[in-house]
Amino acid sequence: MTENNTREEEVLAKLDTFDELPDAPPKRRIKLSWVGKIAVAVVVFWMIIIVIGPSIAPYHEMDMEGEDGFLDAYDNFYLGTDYLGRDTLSRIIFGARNTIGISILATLLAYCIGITLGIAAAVKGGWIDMCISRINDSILALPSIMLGLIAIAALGSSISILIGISAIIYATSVFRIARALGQDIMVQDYVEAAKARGEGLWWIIKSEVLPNAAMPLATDFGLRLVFVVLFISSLSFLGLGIQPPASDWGSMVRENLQGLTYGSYASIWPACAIATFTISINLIVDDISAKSGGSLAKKMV
Amino acid sequence: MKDKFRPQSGDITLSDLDPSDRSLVENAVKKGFSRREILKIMMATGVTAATANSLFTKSGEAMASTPKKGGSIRMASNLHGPDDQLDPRLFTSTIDYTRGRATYNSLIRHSNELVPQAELAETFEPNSDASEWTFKIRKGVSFHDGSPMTADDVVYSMSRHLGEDSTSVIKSVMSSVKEWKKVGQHEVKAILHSSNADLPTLLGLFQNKIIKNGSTGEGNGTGPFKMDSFEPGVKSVHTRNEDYWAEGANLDTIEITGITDPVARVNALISGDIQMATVIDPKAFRQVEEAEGVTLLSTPAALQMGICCLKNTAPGENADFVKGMQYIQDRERIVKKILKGKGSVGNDTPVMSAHGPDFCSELAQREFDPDKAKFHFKKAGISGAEIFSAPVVSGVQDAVLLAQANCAKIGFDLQVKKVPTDGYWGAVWMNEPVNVVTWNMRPTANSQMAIQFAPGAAWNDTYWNNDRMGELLRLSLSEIDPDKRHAMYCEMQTLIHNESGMVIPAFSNINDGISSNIMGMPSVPLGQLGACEWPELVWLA
Amino acid sequence: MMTQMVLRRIGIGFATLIVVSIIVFIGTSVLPGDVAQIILGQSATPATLAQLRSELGLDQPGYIRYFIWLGDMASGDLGTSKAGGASIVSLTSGRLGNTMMMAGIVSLISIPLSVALGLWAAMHPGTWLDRVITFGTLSTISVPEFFIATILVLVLAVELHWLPAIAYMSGDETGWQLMKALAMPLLTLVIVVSAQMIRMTRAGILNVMSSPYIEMAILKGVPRRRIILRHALLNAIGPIVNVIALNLAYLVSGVVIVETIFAYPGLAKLMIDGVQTRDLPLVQACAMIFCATYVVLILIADVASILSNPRLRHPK
Amino acid sequence: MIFLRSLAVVLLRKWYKTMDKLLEVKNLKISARSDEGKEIPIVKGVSFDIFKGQVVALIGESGSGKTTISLSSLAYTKPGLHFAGGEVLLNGEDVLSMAPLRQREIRGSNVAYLAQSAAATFNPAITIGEQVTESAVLHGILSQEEATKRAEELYRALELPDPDRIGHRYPHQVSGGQLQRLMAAMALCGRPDLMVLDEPTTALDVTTQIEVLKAFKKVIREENAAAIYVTHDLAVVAQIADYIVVLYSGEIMEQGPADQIINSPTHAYTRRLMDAVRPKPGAGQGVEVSGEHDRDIPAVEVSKMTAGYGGVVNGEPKVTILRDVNIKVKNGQVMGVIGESGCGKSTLARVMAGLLPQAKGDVKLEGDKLQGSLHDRSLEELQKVQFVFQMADTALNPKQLIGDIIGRPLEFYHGMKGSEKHRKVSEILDMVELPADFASRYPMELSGGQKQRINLARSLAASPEVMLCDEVTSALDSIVGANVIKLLTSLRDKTGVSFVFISHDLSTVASFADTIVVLYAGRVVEQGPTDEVLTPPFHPYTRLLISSVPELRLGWLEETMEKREMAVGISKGVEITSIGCPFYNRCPNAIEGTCNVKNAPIIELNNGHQISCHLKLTELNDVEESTNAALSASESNNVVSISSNWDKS
Repeated sequence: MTENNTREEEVLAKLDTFDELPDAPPKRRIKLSWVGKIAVAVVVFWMIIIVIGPSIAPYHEMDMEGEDGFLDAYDNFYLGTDYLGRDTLSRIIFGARNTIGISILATLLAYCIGITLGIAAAVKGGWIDMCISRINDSILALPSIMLGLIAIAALGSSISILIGISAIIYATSVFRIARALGQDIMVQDYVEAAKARGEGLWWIIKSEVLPNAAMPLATDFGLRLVFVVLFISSLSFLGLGIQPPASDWGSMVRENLQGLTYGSYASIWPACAIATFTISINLIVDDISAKSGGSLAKKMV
Repeated sequence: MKDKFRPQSGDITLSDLDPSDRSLVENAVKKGFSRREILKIMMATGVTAATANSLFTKSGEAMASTPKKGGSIRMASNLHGPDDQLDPRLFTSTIDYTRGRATYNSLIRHSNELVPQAELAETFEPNSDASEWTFKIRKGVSFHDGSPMTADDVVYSMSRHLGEDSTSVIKSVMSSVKEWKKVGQHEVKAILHSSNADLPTLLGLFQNKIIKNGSTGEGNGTGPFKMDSFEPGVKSVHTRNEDYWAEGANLDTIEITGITDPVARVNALISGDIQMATVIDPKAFRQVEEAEGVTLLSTPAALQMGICCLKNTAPGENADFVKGMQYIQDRERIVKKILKGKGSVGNDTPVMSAHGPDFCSELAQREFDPDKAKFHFKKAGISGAEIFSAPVVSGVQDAVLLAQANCAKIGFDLQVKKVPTDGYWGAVWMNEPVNVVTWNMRPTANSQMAIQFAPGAAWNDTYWNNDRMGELLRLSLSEIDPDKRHAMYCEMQTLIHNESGMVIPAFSNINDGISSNIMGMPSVPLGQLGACEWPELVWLA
Repeated sequence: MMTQMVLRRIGIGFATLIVVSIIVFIGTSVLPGDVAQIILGQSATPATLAQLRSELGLDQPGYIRYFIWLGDMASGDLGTSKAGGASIVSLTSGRLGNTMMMAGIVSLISIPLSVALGLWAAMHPGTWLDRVITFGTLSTISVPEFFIATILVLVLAVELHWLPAIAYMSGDETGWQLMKALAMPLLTLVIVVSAQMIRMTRAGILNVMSSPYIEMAILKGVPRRRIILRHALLNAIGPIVNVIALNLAYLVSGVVIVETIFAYPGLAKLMIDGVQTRDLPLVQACAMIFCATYVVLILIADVASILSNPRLRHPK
Repeated sequence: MIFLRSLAVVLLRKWYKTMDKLLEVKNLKISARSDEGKEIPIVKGVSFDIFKGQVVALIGESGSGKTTISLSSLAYTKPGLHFAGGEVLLNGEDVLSMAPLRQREIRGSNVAYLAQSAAATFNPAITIGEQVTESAVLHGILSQEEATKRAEELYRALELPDPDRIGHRYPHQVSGGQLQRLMAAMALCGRPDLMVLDEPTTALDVTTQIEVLKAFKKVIREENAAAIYVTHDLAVVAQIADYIVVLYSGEIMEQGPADQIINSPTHAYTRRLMDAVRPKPGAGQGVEVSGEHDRDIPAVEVSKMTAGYGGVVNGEPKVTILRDVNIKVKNGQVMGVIGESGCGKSTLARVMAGLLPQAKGDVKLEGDKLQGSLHDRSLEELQKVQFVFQMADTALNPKQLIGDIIGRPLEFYHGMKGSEKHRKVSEILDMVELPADFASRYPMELSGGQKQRINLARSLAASPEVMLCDEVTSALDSIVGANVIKLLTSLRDKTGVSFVFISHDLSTVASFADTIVVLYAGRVVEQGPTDEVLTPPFHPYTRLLISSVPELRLGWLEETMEKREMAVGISKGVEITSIGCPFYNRCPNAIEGTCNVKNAPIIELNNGHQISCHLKLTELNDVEESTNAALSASESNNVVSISSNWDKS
């Protein structure tokens, strides 16, 4: 009975200090499965390579020091040589810079364009929305390789062009997402509240819309990045990719394919490089957007 | 490949030879060449004298393995598209040439040794100063639609290359002809502006096909094959022309298609989906050589791997820059590593051994010498340059990369701008200060040099205008005395070697892949697959 | 209300088509060199160029050519190829047939396959087979398609000689032969496309799976199968159909690389050739076909998701 | 008659008690696992029994674990939770330890679940009929035909409109109240032994709630099913439960028979709950105003105002929500606006706030005219009128710190910066009785009540003249809500801010407002000082509202149901009319030919009390007779109800 009373008092005390139990659990940090952790490790690894690559590469990407083309690993050609007798390892290391670096830049640019227009369309609506959306649709409707081909044939294939064209192509999908997000954030009560307060449009976008759009966009970033990597590889396949002697993984796969038939791994290694990077990114994204439905689905009988 | 002869010098059978040499011999024997000629030819392709001798004794076999009729072949070219043509005067690619060769005939055709031979013309005679040529036209030749071929058709066809409003690809090449005149029902006359001893060889050009009067070709020719179907950019099917004027083709049908992707082309060849593939990439040589049932045909040719430094602008106008570019070329490595041996070192002139006696072998070979290169670049006061490159000939891209790597070593910054082939000839070649170029081999050293280096010529792609050069080109045409003639040619090649803006580190062989049971392949070095002469000649073993 | 929405979509479609034609036209007309230049290639001379240009009507200013083209287009005349001189209808019709056949067969195989696998994976989340499917598809979408294609060729054609290395059709194939001739590109595309669709199906379902009515179904003792196939799928149809539509569009217009590798005479390759030969009418025609396909497919998808949504089907 | 039945029921129940237990919950423990993988107990050893035909109420506030416990009877936990101990015996068999397949069998057949929000728990893509019958058919209890037949019977029993066709409709095509009842049908279709009702009426308007309650009670009795009734509202519990379990944070505070808990609660927490239930609204509840803030010009005045959505064509918007509204808010006073969902309460507030420009009429702030749209209002005007949103969790930007949320108006209106701003923020937090360190938290880390306080604090920070509070308590548990009201009262006294307090809960309004405006279908049907409005004469609708508010005593529901007027009033929903009295179709005293064609005149009564009705004052004064007299008239025109949900769209 006595401890019952004390319990009672506790409860009442609690009620008086309005320390109620939170409805939602406190903000949970992104938690990665072990797979996710490995994936992160891989991505980090490549990022490091990008930074310190050139200083650790045994050769320069353009050096043709190998005895011959398509050689298996020997003394300090740890992954053998490519069809011109260049060191595969060095080229992969240098290639990281071009392939990933360019893709990241392109994706970032795509996001700047996509988000700006997307939010603008969502916030302004009306004919502005209409115009932007139509143009967006038509770019979507055209096969991206085709766009790439035309753009590069017209403007030549410099790294900046590559970045530009991939950015434009992938901005379209970013635009769609950003627009959708923007539209349903704009009708949130807290935005209404800001409007009622008399806040300017810019302030609303900057401190109400963007912060709330950030996370979903971030997860999408990974996927876009992968697409850009693959897109640039495809361009390389058509011989429109990054300019020699700069090595990029896509064209490395491409130019050494023939080696496969007589057991040269010169095209396997860069392919692995692409795969490890893109798969890791995808795994991380999957992990972060941990399928909310999954937990409920597990309860099915 | 040659090595395999050395051990057993004594008796090798014809089959031991690789098809290119084999067909060489076979054709030679068929044409009843003298022993000396055949030996000469074979030496040219690098066969040792001993082998050649012992071979010749066996040439009886060559006669023995007579062609047999029947069978069909599917041939895949490297380029095709909606712009595939049936109009000879607009032919630009191997696939057009091949269709042309199967469907039409010309007045003159080339032998493997580049000797002009009569085809629709029975005979051809120049007048005294070779300013007029008379052609007797073969009788009893009829088009696929049955109508007989007469002088009118010839005059019509040949005149399509002349005149202001002609869109002929070879308009300027044929410009030395003033007009074509019908002399009789089966005789025509070509009246030239100036004398030209080489006219017959010009008539062997792929575009000089005889088509029906008033037509634009449309696949109705006098050739060994009739055209069944033609889809631009897809394929064409041809069946043997049974009432052909000559002994005619051996194959029943040929399908001509294109596979643009080099890897795919080789894979298709190896897996037997196609029997002939043009332009094998050096990367794939080993694959083709090692594969069962397919053979790599490699014909030495003056397929130049050229770098044009325009003389009318910087940096090309500076002679030392050009010298630098010439010395930085690691010619040996290009031939060994990039062309995998299927090519020959170039000496910065478009003429090479395949051109026969007119090649100036005594001209000292320019070697790879970074220090000299460095010296010249320094002297020129140029620290870097930009070179535009497209895959116009196999290995050229890589050669440029090699040069770039070597330049980097001597602190010269050579920027490579890789551009797609489409639009290259219009936008880059002859426009950008430094660019790559190639030319199909021309039958004569003169014509070879004339295209590029005749002062003011339409395609003088280094804008190097040298009057002496022009003079020599003219004189050499009518010079009869071998020694004088050779001297002239040497002077021209030396001029180009030293003064033009041309860098020619190497010549690529013409490399094609065929399945091993194809016999009687021609080896005319003027184009892929024996300059597309094969349809009428080959048979299946 | 529904018809309204559909009509609106159609209108949007047309707008898109116009914008596309303009984009393509501008895009192609800024390309260096023109069709004449390409035809004559290395052997061009100013004289011959000028001559050919006027023959091909390239000497008129761009916008005039555009409107001429637009007019012809409206009257159903696609014009003739500048490069080959063949009529574009004849050029494209065959290619279109091929492309459609390929896309058709691929989707016949891959759509049921991927929807089934996607559902299965969603039905048993976390099981090892689910993991296998997830990782498998993930890996597939993570490597360049030309690599997949080449590996397949090397193994199945060059090494094992089971299948032809290129999709060469003499035109008289039937049924089985045809399938064999096309086996390689089919296989490649099925793999590439299915991976995408499986992932999306699974994601789409799992997305719905978090909603309260699914929990309710569980609490009603509804078996897993029915939950997925009736309760979840009905609500996930919209997104799934959309993904399918996008993939079909890709099969029609985006398969350049596969067509190149297998030398398959499809429309996408034709368009690339068109660009490379600066054959404007051809490029325009292809672009229009692609864009139209895209628009139609998306339209179908939209209608499908409208139909699948009772709120729109039965407005109050 | 009904008396007899309920009597019989009581007897029956006594008899059942002797029967064996249906459900036994023994020392049930449920916990969650945190990211770090450590166990967080949610339910800490709970035991209680349920007998056949008995309704057991689990009562407690959010976080008390009541829903979690109720779900255990279906052997189910929300994702992230798991059973940590104890057992749940259904007919003597432990459901927790059953094989999954067996668990699936009992779900829907032995135990059925009714979720809080039917709107969310009905599958939008499947017809109601299929969903209602699904479980019964799947478990092989009934064939599809039988099930459909039974469903229709249930629809009738639950007094749903056109029972034989409603099954073919889709969830979005019927109103919230109807869905809630359809849920019951869904649960009952398979004749379960036990029903779990999770807050089934919380989301509903009073008039709807009472009808749903009535329906539930009826069917539960008829089916003599047992039920677990989960709620936080004692008044509701009192009407429906036989046995009550009081929970707080996963522990049982007190349990016992309904009458004992209601009439003689022993545990302090229970008493606290009871206090939170406000007495029946009536005279003398309005708080006396301290005159200090009085000024003659009203803080806000709305005159002849018409508003709605869609393009405005000569003063008539496409969809008219409010029609010809005239109201005054005196300085430092609280005006309560009461009405059912869809009556236009929120719209009224939005118009005043400038979020929705009115189509006609004026809004005056302290005598001077306010522009319709935000953009045309001056910063000062904006600052003086503050809008407090209904849903705190959607009204607070989840990505902003509390400090920034409250700080923003300070710098925006008053240009405060740095330490000054910081000080002010903690001042305001103190004002809303929250510790200063909350400034560094995110909304997510707060409870509903706390969020609502922040929501208020943000508006306070603007130091406004008028605060428009839209349903600020309706989302909160009773105790928390009561506390918020306390807070508001004190704020009003401290700051002298005038309030427009919008709510669908009459008793809340009554306890807080100085004047009350009764809105119905976008029109003011009655307004005046609280005491006046809450004492006769009533507008018929006001009367309906007042009598719908549940009372905290057993048997209230039955009594109320006997008042025939309810029978008429409740079974129908709001209908917007442009002419005539909007309440016409639900009014027991409606005069056909008058009420439905002429706009009702405004009857002026003493000190500003107005009623807009066609009836004579006398009629309005004495209730019952007139009702019965007019009944025949009203029954002749049963219009099928149309729920109105613009404020959702």
